This record gives sequence, C-alpha cells and structure tokens, in this order.
Amino acid sequence: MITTMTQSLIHVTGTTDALFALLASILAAMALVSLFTARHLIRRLLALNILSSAVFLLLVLTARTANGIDPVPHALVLTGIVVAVSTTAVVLALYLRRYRREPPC
Amino acid sequence: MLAVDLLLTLAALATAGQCLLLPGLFRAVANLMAFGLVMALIWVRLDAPDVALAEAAIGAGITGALLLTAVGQLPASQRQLHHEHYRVPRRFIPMTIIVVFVGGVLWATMLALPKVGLVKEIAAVLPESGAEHAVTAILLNLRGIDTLLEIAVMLCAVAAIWSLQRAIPPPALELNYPGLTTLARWLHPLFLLTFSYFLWQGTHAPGGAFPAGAVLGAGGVLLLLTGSIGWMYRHYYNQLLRWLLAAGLLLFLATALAGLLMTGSLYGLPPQLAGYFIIAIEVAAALSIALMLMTFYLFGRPRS
Amino acid sequence: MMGDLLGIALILLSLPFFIASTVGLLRFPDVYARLHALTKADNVGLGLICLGLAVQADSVAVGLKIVLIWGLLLLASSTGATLISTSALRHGHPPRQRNDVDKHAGR
Amino acid sequence: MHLNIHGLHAVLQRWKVPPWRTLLWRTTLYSGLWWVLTEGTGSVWIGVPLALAIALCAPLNTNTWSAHLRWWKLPAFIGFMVKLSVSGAVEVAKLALSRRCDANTHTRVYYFRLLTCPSHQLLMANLVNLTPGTLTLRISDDTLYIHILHHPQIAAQLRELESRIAELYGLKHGR
Repeated sequence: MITTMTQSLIHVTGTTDALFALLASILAAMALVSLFTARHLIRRLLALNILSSAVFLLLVLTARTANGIDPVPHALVLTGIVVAVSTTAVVLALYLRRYRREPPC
Repeated sequence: MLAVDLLLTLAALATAGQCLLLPGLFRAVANLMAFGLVMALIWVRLDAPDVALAEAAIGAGITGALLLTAVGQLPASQRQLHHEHYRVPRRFIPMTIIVVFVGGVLWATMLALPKVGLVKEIAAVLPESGAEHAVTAILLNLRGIDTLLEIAVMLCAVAAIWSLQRAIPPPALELNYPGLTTLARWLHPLFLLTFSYFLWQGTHAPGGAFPAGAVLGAGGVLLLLTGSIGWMYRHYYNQLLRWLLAAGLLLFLATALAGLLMTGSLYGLPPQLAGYFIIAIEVAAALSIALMLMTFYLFGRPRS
Repeated sequence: MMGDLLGIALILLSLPFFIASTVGLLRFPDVYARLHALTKADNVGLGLICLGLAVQADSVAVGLKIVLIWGLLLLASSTGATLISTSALRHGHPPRQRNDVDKHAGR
Repeated sequence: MHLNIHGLHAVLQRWKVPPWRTLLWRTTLYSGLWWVLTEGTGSVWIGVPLALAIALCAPLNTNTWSAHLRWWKLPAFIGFMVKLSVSGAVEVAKLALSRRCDANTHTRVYYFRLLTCPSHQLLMANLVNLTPGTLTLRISDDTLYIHILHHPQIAAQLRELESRIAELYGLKHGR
C-alpha cells in the first residue's frame, strides 16, 4: 500500500521533485546522525552546514507549486544562507579561542 | 533531464558523505566546498537562480575560506579526525539503519506536504512594490523587516566575534606566493563590476542585494587573504570600521521610520516612491553584507 | 543551424579532454603530475565547451561573456596550479625524480 | 561616540589620480566589460560613469596595467599560446590514456634571460603552466623552478616562450 501511495505521490509532484526530496531527506538524516555522534567539533559544524543545506532544499522544493514558482521561500533561503555563514563564523571564532594564548579583550 | 538530476543527486550525496566520514579535516572541508558548488547547480535546476548565485559565492567561497583558515590555525594534533572509526561494522550498521529510517520518514512527509504558495498574492502586489523581480520585492519591501533583522543578526555575530579575541593577522602570502596578490589586483575591478551588475539587475531579474553582497564579500576576502586591505586590521581605523558596519542597519532603520511617518505602518513604502527607496536599501544592504562577511574573516577584534 | 551543429561538434570534442584529465588525475603518481593533467587538458576542454556555447549565442555580447568566463578560468587555474605546487613543496612533498636534476639547463 | 575623521582622512590621503592615459584605457576596458556583463542591455549612462569611478578609486590602482604592452602583437601571441596549449593537452591526454602511464617526471631550474620585471616573470610563470609538459613549482629572484612531465626539448620551448613575451612587451633581445 505504501508503494502505491508513493507512486501516486510521485505522479502528482513529478520525478524531479521526488528525487530532490529524497536527496534532502537523506542529507538531513546523515547530517543529524553525524551532528549527534561526531567527536570533533569542526565535524559537527560541517554537519550543521549540510543540515542547513537540506532544509533549504526542502524550502525551495515547496516553492514549486502548481501555479508557478513561489518567490517567498527563495527569499527565506537567501536570508538563511547568510545567517548560516554568520553562525559558522561565530562557532569558528569560539573554537579558535581555545587554542590561542592571548588574554581575552 | 532525469539523468542530470540523478548525477547531481549522486554528486551531492558523495561529497556530503565524504565530508562527514573521511578522516582528515582538510579533506572534509574541501568536500564541503565541492558540496556547495553541487548545491549551486541544484538551485539552478530547481529554478532558484538568486539562491544559486548566493550559494556559489557564500557556500563554496566564503564558508570554505573561513573553514580553511581556521583549520590552518589549529595545532597539528587537532587537525586529524582519525579517532573516529566509522569503518567498524558494529557502529556502521546501526547508523545506516538510522539514516535509512529517518530519511524514509522525512521523504514520505515531504512528499505529502501541501504546496500552497503565495504566487497570486505576490503577483497582485508586485506593481506597487517598486521592483519588478519578485524576490527583490519580498526581501526589500514586502518582508523588509526580515532583512532588517537578518542584518541585525549579522551585526550581532560580528559583535560576538569581536568580544572573543584579537584579530588573526593576515598571513604574509605575497612573499611566498607572488601570484595570488597579482591575481587579486587583476580581479578586483571585475568584482566591483559584477557587484554593480547584480545590483543593477536586481530590480528586474535574478540578482539583487544578497548575491551582490556575497560576491563583493568574496572578493574582499580574497583581498584580505593577500594582505591588500591592511586598514581593517589597524586599531586606528577601528572607529571608521564600526560606523561603516552600522551604516547599513542605520539606513535600513531610517527607511523603515520614513515609511512609518508617510503611510502609518512600519515599512509601508508609498508606491510612487518605492522604487527609489528600494534602490537605496539595496545598495546599503549589499554593502553592509559584504563588509560584515569580510569582518567575519578577521576572526576577532582589530587591534594595533 | 550551422552554428548549432558547430557548437555541438565542439562540445563533443571537449569530452575526450575531460575524460583524459580525469583519468590522469586518478593515474598519475604525485601531486605535481596530477596538476599537469588538471591545468592542461581541463583548460582545453573548457575552452572547447565555451567556444561551442559562444557560437550558439544569440548576440555578440553573450558570446564575449562566455569567452570572458573562459579567460577567467584560465587565469584562475594557472595561478592556482602554481599556488598548489608551491604550497606542496613548502610543506615537504618533494617531487618524484626519475632523472638527475639538471641544474644548469637554462644557461 | 564621534566619527574618527582622521581615519577617513588617512584613507583619502593615500588615494591619487592615475595618469590620464591609464585612466582612459581603464575606463574603456571597464566600460567594455560592463557591456559584456550586461549582455549589451546595460545602460551607457550607468556603465561609463561606473567604469570611470572604478578606474579612479580602485584601491590598488598601482602597476596593474603595463603601458608598454604592444597591442598589435597580441593576436599572434594568443594564437601561439593556443597552439601550445592544445598540443600540451593532447600530450597529457595521450600519456594519461597510454597503457603504462610512466611519467618520466623531474625538476629543472630555468634562469630568465630577457625578463627582469617581476610582473613579466609572473606572466611567464603562469603561461608555463599551459605549455606542454611543464609546471611552475616556485618563482624566486630571476629563477623559475619547473616540474617536467616527460617532454624532451623543454629548454628550447621555454626560451621561445620567453622571447615571445619579451617581444610582446618590446624588450630587447639577448643579454
């Protein structure tokens, strides 16, 4: 029954969307597992970046409606990319702080 | 086109998997940069050219530069990831099961998601917004408050980084690698031209403040890397840098207040003036995004 | 029509170069030899693709834009190759030597 | 909180106007690039002032453009480089696809004879990466350290490349 449901859903949304939805879900799952199990902090940061990419992919996929391309999720993703790079920069600066001998300012 | 989609999917999975599983931090970071490029191609395939432009400049360029520089600063003992043994089947098998299960559940949920969208509503208000391109209109007028808060978030990130440590000085690259400095010198007019081109294009086609800021920020990081912008590191110019960093947010706030005074609602730009307002906000937002991306690369507060 | 055919022919012609450079990347012994494969074969392959797209372009400006992209790629890849090899040399990866070093070849 | 005027002043003091001939060249070049980037649809009234502004206040406007370049020799030089580049690609492809793939790699030192200016030497170092069988490892005062894949007559080829570059910039032959 699940396979027939999936078949009908793929038929509704189109193979491209279904394929990229599969990619987004696998990326999210891999990144989540890595985020919880990795020991090195930088690896967790990389996993966080991949997780954010997966979420962006989901958002862009929801923008492809039957009426045309919805621009609102695109604007959200643009904002999200810039926020993701800000997070990365702050985490890296925090991480480097551990290995520098200078006093804090 | 299905073959292209399959190739892109496999490439994204391969680079992401290598990024998460390979030992060696440099290799993982290089794979993340390749993943960013593949994602940029996927955005093009999914009809999101604005996102593709920003992702190519930020995901593959600036994130990679930040990560590589940070990894280069780490002591050698911290650069290896070899104590993570993913090849052991005892851990590998349950992880694969978890990934397949979680991924399957997510996939089924995603396929069942209703796709409503605001296409008609946006198209109806587009003529009054002052921009012909829908994404620009949303970012700078219809949901201007989001962009305002996003620039505030970036400013908070800069403040957090500056409160942590002193800036890491640029490596003396021009002595060892003379080609890089010359490359930066040759390319910086082109970066400026591309920036202006994206800004000019943003009101009627894919482009606009975010891709323009990302491209200029990437060019600025290249200049910082070659030590061509020395003044950002000096204490003497600190005050100037702070004002420049705050300028984008301040101008944005001023526009919001002007809208409040003229139409009675925050960010309610009067339709006949909206075009000029959008150009002003676009330039300010792009410049401040570029400058803040460059400031991230300092990893700390500039001091003498 | 002729432009389209020429463009497709040029793009098809670029494929052997890409395949050769990828095979070289996998088969060559050290960093430096792999850089040879990447800089030379890939640049010519990219040049053929750019030419193939440029002859199919609608206007002169679009064609020139594609050629500009090729020029930037050439600049970036030749500078990048020297940067990578200098960096590899500095971090202690000596190139493989088959023959003796001929110190005075250029004189 | 007050704006540090001296900081701004010092930035402005370092700025100087390039000579008018350079300014003209650069404005033309950047306007052309604007035309190419906008695919011919960009407004001239934006493009030319923008090009002038970039040519004027580009922060590093020193020494990036050599005035001695002989423009009329450029097409022949580009043709020469295309020929070298294609033959280099074919050679690498043949070696990569050959059955034994035995690269006879070695390194070699090349001394510049005609090119003395660092920017010309850098140009040669970049072009060496595109010529058959050679790769620049390191460039330091008047010397080029070159990695060679397998090519037999490398010295003659490099000397020809150097003399072509010298000719392009109008430098004298021989020493």
